[in-house]
Amino acid sequence: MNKVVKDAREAIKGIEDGMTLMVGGFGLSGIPENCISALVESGVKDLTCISNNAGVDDFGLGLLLQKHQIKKMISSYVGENAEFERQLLNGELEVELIPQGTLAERCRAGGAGIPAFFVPAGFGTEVAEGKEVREYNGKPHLLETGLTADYAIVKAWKGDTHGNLIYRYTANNFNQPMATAGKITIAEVEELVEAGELDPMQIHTPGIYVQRIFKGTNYEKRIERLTEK
Amino acid sequence: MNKVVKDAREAIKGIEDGMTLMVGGFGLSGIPENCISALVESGVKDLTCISNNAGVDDFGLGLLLQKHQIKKMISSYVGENAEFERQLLNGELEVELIPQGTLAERCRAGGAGIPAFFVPAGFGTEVAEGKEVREYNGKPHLLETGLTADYAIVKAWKGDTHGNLIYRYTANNFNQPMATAGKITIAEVEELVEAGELDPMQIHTPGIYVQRIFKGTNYEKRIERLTEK
Amino acid sequence: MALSKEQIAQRIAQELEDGFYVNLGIGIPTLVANYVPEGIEVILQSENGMLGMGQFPNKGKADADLINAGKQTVTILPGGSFFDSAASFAMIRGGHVDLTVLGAFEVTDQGDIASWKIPGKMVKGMGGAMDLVASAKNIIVAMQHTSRDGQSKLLKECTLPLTGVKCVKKIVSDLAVIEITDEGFLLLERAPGVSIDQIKAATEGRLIVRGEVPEMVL
Amino acid sequence: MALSKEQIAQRIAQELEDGFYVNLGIGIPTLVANYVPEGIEVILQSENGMLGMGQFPNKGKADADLINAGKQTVTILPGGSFFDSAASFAMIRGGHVDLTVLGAFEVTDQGDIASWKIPGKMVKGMGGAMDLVASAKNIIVAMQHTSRDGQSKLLKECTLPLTGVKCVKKIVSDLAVIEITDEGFLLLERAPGVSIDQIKAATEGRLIVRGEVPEMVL
Repeated sequence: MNKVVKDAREAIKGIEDGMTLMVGGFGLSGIPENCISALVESGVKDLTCISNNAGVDDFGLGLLLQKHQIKKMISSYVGENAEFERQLLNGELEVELIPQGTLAERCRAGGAGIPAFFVPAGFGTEVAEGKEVREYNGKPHLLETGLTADYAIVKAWKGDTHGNLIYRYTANNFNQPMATAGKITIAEVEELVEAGELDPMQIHTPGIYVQRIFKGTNYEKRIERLTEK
Repeated sequence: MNKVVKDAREAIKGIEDGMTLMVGGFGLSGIPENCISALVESGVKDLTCISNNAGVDDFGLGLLLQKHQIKKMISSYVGENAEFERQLLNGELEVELIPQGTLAERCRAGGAGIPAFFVPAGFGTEVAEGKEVREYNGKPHLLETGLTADYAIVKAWKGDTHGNLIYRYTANNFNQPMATAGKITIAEVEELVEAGELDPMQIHTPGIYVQRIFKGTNYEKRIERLTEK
Repeated sequence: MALSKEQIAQRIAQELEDGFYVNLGIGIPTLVANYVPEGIEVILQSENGMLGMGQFPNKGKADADLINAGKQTVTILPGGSFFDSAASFAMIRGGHVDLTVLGAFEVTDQGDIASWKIPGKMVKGMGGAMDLVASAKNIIVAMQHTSRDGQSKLLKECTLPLTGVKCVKKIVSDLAVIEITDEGFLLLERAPGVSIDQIKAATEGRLIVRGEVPEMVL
Repeated sequence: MALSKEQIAQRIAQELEDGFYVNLGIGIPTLVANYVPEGIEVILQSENGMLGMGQFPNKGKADADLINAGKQTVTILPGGSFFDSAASFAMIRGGHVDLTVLGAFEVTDQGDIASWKIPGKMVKGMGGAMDLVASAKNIIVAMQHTSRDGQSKLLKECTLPLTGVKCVKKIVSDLAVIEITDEGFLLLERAPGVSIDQIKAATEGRLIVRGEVPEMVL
């Protein structure tokens, strides 16, 4: 039951052109830095990336955008970088925008075997176009579907050899729901320990969801908006 | 933001005849012993109880059954006690049986503002009667609805004055999803600490879901099936 | 005189009640946290996964793993908790947050809101705004009453793409406090020194003026 | 000779593969844990909220807060984890458990299963059985081939209320190992000393016998 791989390069083996990836993180917080670098290096292209955001010009998924490796982004908030905007306006990049809570729940649902569910978000807006509407509790709801991905790539704080994961502070964000929804889930962690060293009551992502795990290196953990008192 | 009440008697104030209660626990593990005793003492009746199980003759919800305080059970597995069986066969008690995973998800959905969702469990069985069927991924699914309750009553291991909860081992079970689905949620805990003493990364139920909390006393924690090596 | 952004935030802060769980949007809403009335405790929810959001960190103490929904570095208060994005929006969608304060480009007299997209401009996305407006029990919009060129932003119908329909309960603008009722914008308070006529002129949607309309007390 | 319950469990244990996450039902399936082949590591899921379920506790070490789905006191192994019931069935429903072993009253040659209710007898409920059979990728049923009075339990149609339809992949009974195929029950192995005719006589559903059918090796 040892799921440890050597490094990011080994972890991303099998990711091919045209695949759909879920990539954890919110802004630049909790993003799988090592795997993103390895994907850039691998040159894999035509990726569909399900990720709440799209990074900045020179960090996060922005690095994959720079190399034109992404065909489509499925996100709730994008465009913190100029290259993204340029590709979008030129028609080089597709974008599907989804309300953030619906996106998170669609990932959770995909992992939980729930193919569809009703939510109120987006009713009456362009998000509702083409979607089934049904009223519950006097309020119209949209039918949304569960999402899965060929690979889910997440970043955790601590992990063990069984693939159990613990996230730190708000770096949890989309990592936890996405970890459940990959056909193969890759986790990179700051600290990798033997099975049994993590408290079984404090696991955020049970190892059953994780197929490959490795200790990442050289985390930059860039701050997008430094605010201090 | 202090949600602490004195004891179970104070905690259950407002629970009236005919109300619907969610009661946490699996078997006799993780059941809110203090609140159940207070409910017995209060004499409140015609209750609908959403609870995975119905206790045993002289413990857990069995104590409320003995006093004929329960009108209807919504559960996945019941009848570990003779009184339950007697009342059911005499038509004194209604029972609605729901697959365990569907029951747990219906509680979670109720708390999460998801009024309905599709699951495969129960298709082709009597559970499917009257339910909408839709095929996803080549498999028929049933449309199930979210559940809420007038009061949810849960038992946790540790809690703080803000209502944050941590469960112990498998005593988590239905307590966590049910805690989210009560219009009012009451938590009884073995250990009650000041806000700030629990690690914010290890909270199972954030305080936003809990309206009343108290330190329980005299926990019996009865074992239903003692098995040893 | 029209309110400053800080004064809009200050007025909104008067709507807070002890024990409220509150989600504050980016911009003016964020400032509300600076004016929580004495004796009242509110808990801030940040939709990226935190309850009990505190102030910005002290110099040198910022942590990349501890940010708010605006991606600013923040702190957590005692009694707070962290959770994932699905759990966070479960909280929001389930109606557990007592009050949501957010900005808007336009609001209608039925409570529709447009706040995320200006056609022709770069579309950045709705983030969590659609989830918040569709699910919050109580939504207050912090906004300017008119655009820079004097066009009303309190309308009969939105001209911009909608974020949500029939959801806004109250508006605090630089000119007025307004409640959204079945009959339209009900004028509750005027900004100090601002006349009813000024507010009427700045409001395109149905404005209801009943009796004396007091000035805000800040 | 027909297999004992222990031998049925022993034969099922041969189906385990290294790294499998497995859910074992109450009764014979629970015994499978005692026969995990050397060199193979499997992780047991208990649907009340645990991965990495271990053996029964040592004498005096039982804990009321640590039980399995059969409400027996158990232990947890290193690398295990605890979670709530919704999370547990998310795991099951999402297809993350590799193998489910459970008991049954009846199974049909299309893979339908009846296992939870006998009309006229007290109905205790389906527990997690319907969720498990509807979602597991791979389901093995551990059962007696016939009832005490000799009636076949491997049928064309179930006579008892169903737990799930077209879901069982394999049966290990006291007489045989059988795979459910589009054409019916495919006989894979015989219990030691049990003849094909005996199995035929005990099977009401369509039984397919292809060439030599080996005896089980236990």
